[in-house]
Amino acid sequence: MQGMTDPASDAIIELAGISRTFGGGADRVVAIDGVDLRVGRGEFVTLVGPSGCGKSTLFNIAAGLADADPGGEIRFGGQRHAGRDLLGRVSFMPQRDLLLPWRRVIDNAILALEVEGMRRAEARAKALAMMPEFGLAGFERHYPHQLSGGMRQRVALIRTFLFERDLMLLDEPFGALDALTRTMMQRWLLDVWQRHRRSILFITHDVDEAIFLGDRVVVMTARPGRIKMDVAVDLPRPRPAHVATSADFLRIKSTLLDAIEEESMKSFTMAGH
Amino acid sequence: MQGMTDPASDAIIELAGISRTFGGGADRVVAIDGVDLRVGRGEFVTLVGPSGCGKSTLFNIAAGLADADPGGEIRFGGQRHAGRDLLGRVSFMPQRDLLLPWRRVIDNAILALEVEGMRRAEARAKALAMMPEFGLAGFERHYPHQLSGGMRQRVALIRTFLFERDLMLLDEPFGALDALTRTMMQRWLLDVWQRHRRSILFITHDVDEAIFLGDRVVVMTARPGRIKMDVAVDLPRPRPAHVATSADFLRIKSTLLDAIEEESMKSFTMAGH
Amino acid sequence: MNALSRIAYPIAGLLVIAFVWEASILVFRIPTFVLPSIPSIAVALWNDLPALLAGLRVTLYEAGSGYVLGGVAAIVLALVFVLMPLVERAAMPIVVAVNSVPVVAYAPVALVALGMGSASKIAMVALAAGFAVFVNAMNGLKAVDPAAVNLLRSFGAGPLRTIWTLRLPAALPAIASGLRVAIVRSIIIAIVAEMLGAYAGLGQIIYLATQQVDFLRVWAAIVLASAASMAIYGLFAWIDRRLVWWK
Amino acid sequence: AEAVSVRLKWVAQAQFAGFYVAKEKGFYTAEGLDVTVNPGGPNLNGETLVASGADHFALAGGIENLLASRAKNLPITGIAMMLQRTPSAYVAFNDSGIKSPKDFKGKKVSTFFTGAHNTLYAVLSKFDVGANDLSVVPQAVSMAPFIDRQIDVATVMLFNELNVLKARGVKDFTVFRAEDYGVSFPSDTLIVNEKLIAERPKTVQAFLNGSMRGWKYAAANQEEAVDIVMKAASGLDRNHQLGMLAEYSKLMVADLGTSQGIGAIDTAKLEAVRQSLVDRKVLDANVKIGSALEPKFWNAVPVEYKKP
Amino acid sequence: MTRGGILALQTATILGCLAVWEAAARIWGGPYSVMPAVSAVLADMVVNHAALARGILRTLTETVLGFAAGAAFGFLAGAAFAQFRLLERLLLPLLVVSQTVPVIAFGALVVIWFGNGILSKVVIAFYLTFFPVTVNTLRGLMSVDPQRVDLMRSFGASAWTLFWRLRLPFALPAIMASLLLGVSLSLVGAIVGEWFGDTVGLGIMLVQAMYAENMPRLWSIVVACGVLGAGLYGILAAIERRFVWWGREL
Ligand SMILES: Nc1ncnc2c1ncn2[C@@H]1O[C@H](COP(=O)(O)OP(=O)(O)OP(=O)(O)O)[C@@H](O)[C@H]1O
Ligand SMILES: Nc1ncnc2c1ncn2[C@@H]1O[C@H](COP(=O)(O)OP(=O)(O)OP(=O)(O)O)[C@@H](O)[C@H]1O
Ligand SMILES: Cc1ncc(C[n+]2csc(CCO)c2C)c(N)n1
Ligand SMILES: [Mg+2]
Ligand SMILES: [Mg+2]
Repeated sequence: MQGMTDPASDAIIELAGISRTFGGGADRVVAIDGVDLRVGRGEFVTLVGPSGCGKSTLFNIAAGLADADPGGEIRFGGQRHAGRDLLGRVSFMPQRDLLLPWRRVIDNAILALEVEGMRRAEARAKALAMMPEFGLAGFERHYPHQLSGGMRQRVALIRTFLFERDLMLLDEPFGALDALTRTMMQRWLLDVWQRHRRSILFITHDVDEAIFLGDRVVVMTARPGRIKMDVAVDLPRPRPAHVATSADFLRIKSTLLDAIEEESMKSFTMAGH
Repeated sequence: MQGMTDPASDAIIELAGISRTFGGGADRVVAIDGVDLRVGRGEFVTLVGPSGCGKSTLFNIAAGLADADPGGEIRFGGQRHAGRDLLGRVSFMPQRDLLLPWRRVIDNAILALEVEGMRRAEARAKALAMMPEFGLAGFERHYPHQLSGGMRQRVALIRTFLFERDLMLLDEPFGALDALTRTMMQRWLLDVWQRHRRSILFITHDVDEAIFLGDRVVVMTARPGRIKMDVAVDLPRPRPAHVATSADFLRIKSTLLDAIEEESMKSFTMAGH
Repeated sequence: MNALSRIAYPIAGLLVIAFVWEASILVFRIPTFVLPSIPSIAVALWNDLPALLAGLRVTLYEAGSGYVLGGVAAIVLALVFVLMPLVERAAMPIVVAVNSVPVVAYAPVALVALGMGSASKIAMVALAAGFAVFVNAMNGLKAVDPAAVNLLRSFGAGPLRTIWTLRLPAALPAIASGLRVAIVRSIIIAIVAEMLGAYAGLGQIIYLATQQVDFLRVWAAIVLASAASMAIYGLFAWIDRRLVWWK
Repeated sequence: AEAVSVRLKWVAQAQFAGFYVAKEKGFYTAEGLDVTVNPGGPNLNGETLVASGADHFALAGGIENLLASRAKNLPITGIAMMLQRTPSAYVAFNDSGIKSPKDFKGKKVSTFFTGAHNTLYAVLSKFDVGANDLSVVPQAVSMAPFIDRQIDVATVMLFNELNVLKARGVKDFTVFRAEDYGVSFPSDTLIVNEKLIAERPKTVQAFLNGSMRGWKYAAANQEEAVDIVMKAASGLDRNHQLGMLAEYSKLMVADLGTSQGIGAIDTAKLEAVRQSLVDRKVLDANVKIGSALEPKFWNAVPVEYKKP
Repeated sequence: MTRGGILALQTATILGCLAVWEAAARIWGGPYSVMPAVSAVLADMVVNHAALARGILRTLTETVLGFAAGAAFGFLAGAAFAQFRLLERLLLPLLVVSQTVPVIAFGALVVIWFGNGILSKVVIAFYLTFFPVTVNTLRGLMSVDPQRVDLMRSFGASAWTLFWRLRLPFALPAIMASLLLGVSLSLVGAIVGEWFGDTVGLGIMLVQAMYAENMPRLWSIVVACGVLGAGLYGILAAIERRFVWWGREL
């Protein structure tokens, strides 16, 4: 269902009034409830919120993998879309690595390219070039079960990066990485983002990371997930590592932490229902 | 092979000269190489190191799940042990949640208790009491595939906590949790540790977390993993949240970050081999 | 397990069977027309070898053709069903009903419709072997992590690509298991079909020898059929082990 | 009553009416026997079952099967022959140009390789047609290949396949009876284990008495006999069964069957069959009719039980 | 799609197939055609309903007993092989050998050893059923996620606990698949078993119709076999959907 173009909007994706309910009866869970969210072209938006608030659910909808409840609206590149139209147009990295156990590291990395129809040799060459930068040199021919948790996540990262699309949806992409590897991956991501003017929506649990990377940090409420707060991060780029100790940074961080704390607490106090 | 008791030692577990090699030929990977590590009774030791350096491998050996290469020695409670003897004597939380898809949340939580032979009703009552504290109230009867990533991890946490043993091995137990949920879980863990005088070995990628929780922080080198550094954290307990801004804390943190950075870099420079 | 022990254990097993066989003939005084001694079967096998081998050739041709036909059809059908859930919904009851009729019940129909030649045997083998493969293939193709399917869809993969890249490799062990069970069954079905009416084949030889009270010949034919089935099963087991290379 | 069992050569049908009738009418009980009638089936072989002791008696195949069994030292003996004449015949369509078995030459002929093939070869040898002069293929289940003219000549059992052809309205074909060319292969031998003869001759006699009585009654009361059979095996086609029993009875009371009684052992005919088999080198010359059949029990059956 | 919609679709498909069959039979078939009209088959079923019912009941009994025995033995053998690999190496090849033997060639042996009663049919149904169950049980039990095994072992789980709490549930989907196959084979076994001398049952009716070339009768029995098989399959499939819904996770 592609509708008319709205030239006024320069958003790559716009979600309006998106809700999603799971199950029914006693098991009914309202995961997200009336979310409005837009990511501008070339913008880097980070998304934080308490565990279980509906972030991954929102991503699945934005990637076209799941249907929202009726009533909401998704606009992609200015046009109205049914979710499924977005399949193949968004570079999506799910929370679980989902490596295929029967494929070697290198062949897991080129999965998206293969789907796109690239010749295998060419795709492999491309992936091979990225291995050292991701600390995976020498593991190209290993199988997923022979890797550590963080290494698996890095293979999934390469796989996502090789699927070059204007919009990237990254669900805790660095969750299993140590501090330094994470920093290096962040640099890599910022580099890709800036060079290719991609737009990125990025879920993280690390508030420092959210501020350090984002143009805006969006905070979600506890379940049912709504948008609680949308904070612009007006720190100049490139941002050096020590920006994390700057007053501006700390101010934003404390605002965010307060908001998150308030929401997280709900998950636990709701508990006694 | 249980040997003689060494009354001089008050360590709960002592690893000496533990190595582990995977594969052979071109695929040969030396995961860890001559690791010496001891955890005292009632001690809380945190372990950090670059991704893929062998932390999980070390855990598997310490839990009795994997054999080390010949030559090393494991002492548990002062006695020499072959790895397998440790099965059932250590509370182990693996990096992946490994929930059983056919069991409801509540029944996944009581898995260890069931194995121990506790009556199901009793075990369920115990687990049920913990659900609210872990933000899982109302999800007892859900199946794992109906949970978010962080919720799954919390179910795995309950499962581990219910398996009460003197030594706990926790492999990134809070990796998928948001900042606040993580803080709450940390408090919970410290409480259990102090009340029951457990000994804990805890893998994390978060240096702040490592310092905040640990009596000692152990840093591993890049692969092949060895012990690079063993830093005592002499901050008084209970440690308030703002301890993270104290000078002592920051000093330790900077020492650790330097060490980790040095090691992490190796993973990437080794890369070009 | 090395190649030697892979051979040694079955041989040890066969020796045990042979021992029990001969011993029970002696101990229970079983007459030869009930259970002939192994040497006498061996002699009969040797004497009749040209005729038996000719029969075996026919049987293997029928079993092989039917197996390939049925196996391919089963996998294709399973793929179609996975690709088009609506078709599956609509056709599944029919497939189940058709498959639930024991192949032997089709035998008379097959014989009358397709004649006493190889065609009727091939059709029956295809049906029987196909079912074994079909059940396992459906099971394997469907038991795929839905999250992984979603990942591929996010790359723009269509249903065909998802099957080729994800479902088929994931289902390979199950399909291999089905193929392995089916191969032995194929040979048996071919023999059974031949017993009910055929111009040639081991089954026909067995049927005629039974009618003519030539029990040694019956046993010789069965031993030959079993040996051939074993050899083929061994080959498939070997291929099967290669198929699941990532574990 | 003493329990014994008899194995049939095929599933329950009018071909075996005598046994069912004897049981139903209490002829066996009168002899002090409790008889179980065990049906046969494809791949069951009465000779083996009796030899092994699984069954006491069996209605087995033609005399050639009994001789072949004796050649293999199966401890069985024939005590009566149910069919005095060859039950098989050959059919060809009139427009095929086949006027006599001589014309089978060069044609495709199908037959049952269950013993009936010996009859075919014996008929052919009367016309100096050798096994290599025509193509003989196995025949199974269906007459369809013949009706569809994939086969030039097919074999029929006079009491079964021939009726099937007629019932289906197939016309314009000629029946060539083996008997018409002097080939007489008595069939449907009643066999018993040698050991039973040695140890319990009275039982053998009792069984034979009851069976002959049953057969005589069945031949004389065919409608009732078929009803009795159908009670034992539901789902049969009554008309088909009636036709079967009619034809079967004719073969049963032919020749010695009329003069001496149902089940008579026609030693002269049997010897001729034996000789033809020995001539064709399918039977060891050492196997003698005398060692395969024991007529004394049949001779002792009261005449009123067997004479039609 | 709603439940009702699916049911309607399935009914429509079945009725459509029957209609095509009827039409084809009326156009091309004669009274003795290999494929008589559906109506002729139905008419024969009505005429013959008493015998048919008796046959179905008997064959069903044999099938269920043989299946139960085969499933139980197949499962136990597969489980034993998974637990004791030496046993597998010694005995599995023998089971394979057993499956290469066409039982129906051994009519006489079956009768000699198992008699003329229901036992011999049950034994053959059993014999055909157990092997796929053994193979899939073994395979399912062996393919369990090693990391989950490790976790259970870290709780001190015994082999017994490991089996009941982890391996078995993990293997259930594969075992169910083999049961679906096994129940059909069990029916084959019961039918073939009836060929070894019996008077009641679908198998024996099949042989009678076959040699009398009674095509409507033959098809009415084929349909009865199909209904019986589909019913048993349907019951197992429903059990599977209800109790064994989990697939596998990477
Ligand atoms: N398939 C499903 N069936 C039922 N409920 C579901 C399903 N998927 C998700 N949910 C529920 O939706 C809610 C949101 O889940 P979601 O995965 O989006 O959370 P999240 O914000 O990504 O959390 P986390 O940070 O822990 O990954 C949870 O309460 C979860 O139980
Ligand atoms: N089964 C295996 N076969 C081969 N290599 C393995 C196997 N398991 C682990 N390795 C290798 O051992 C090394 C250490 O892995 P391990 O999982 O212990 O790392 P880790 O420190 O836990 O990393 P992370 O922080 O990413 O989880 C890795 O290089 C990995 O590739
Ligand atoms: C002697 C003799 N030979 C063949 C047949 C014909 N026939 C009827 S049933 C069947 C299958 C054999 O088990 C065959 C071939 C017969 N009735 N009697
Ligand atoms: Mg999530
Ligand atoms: Mg790890």
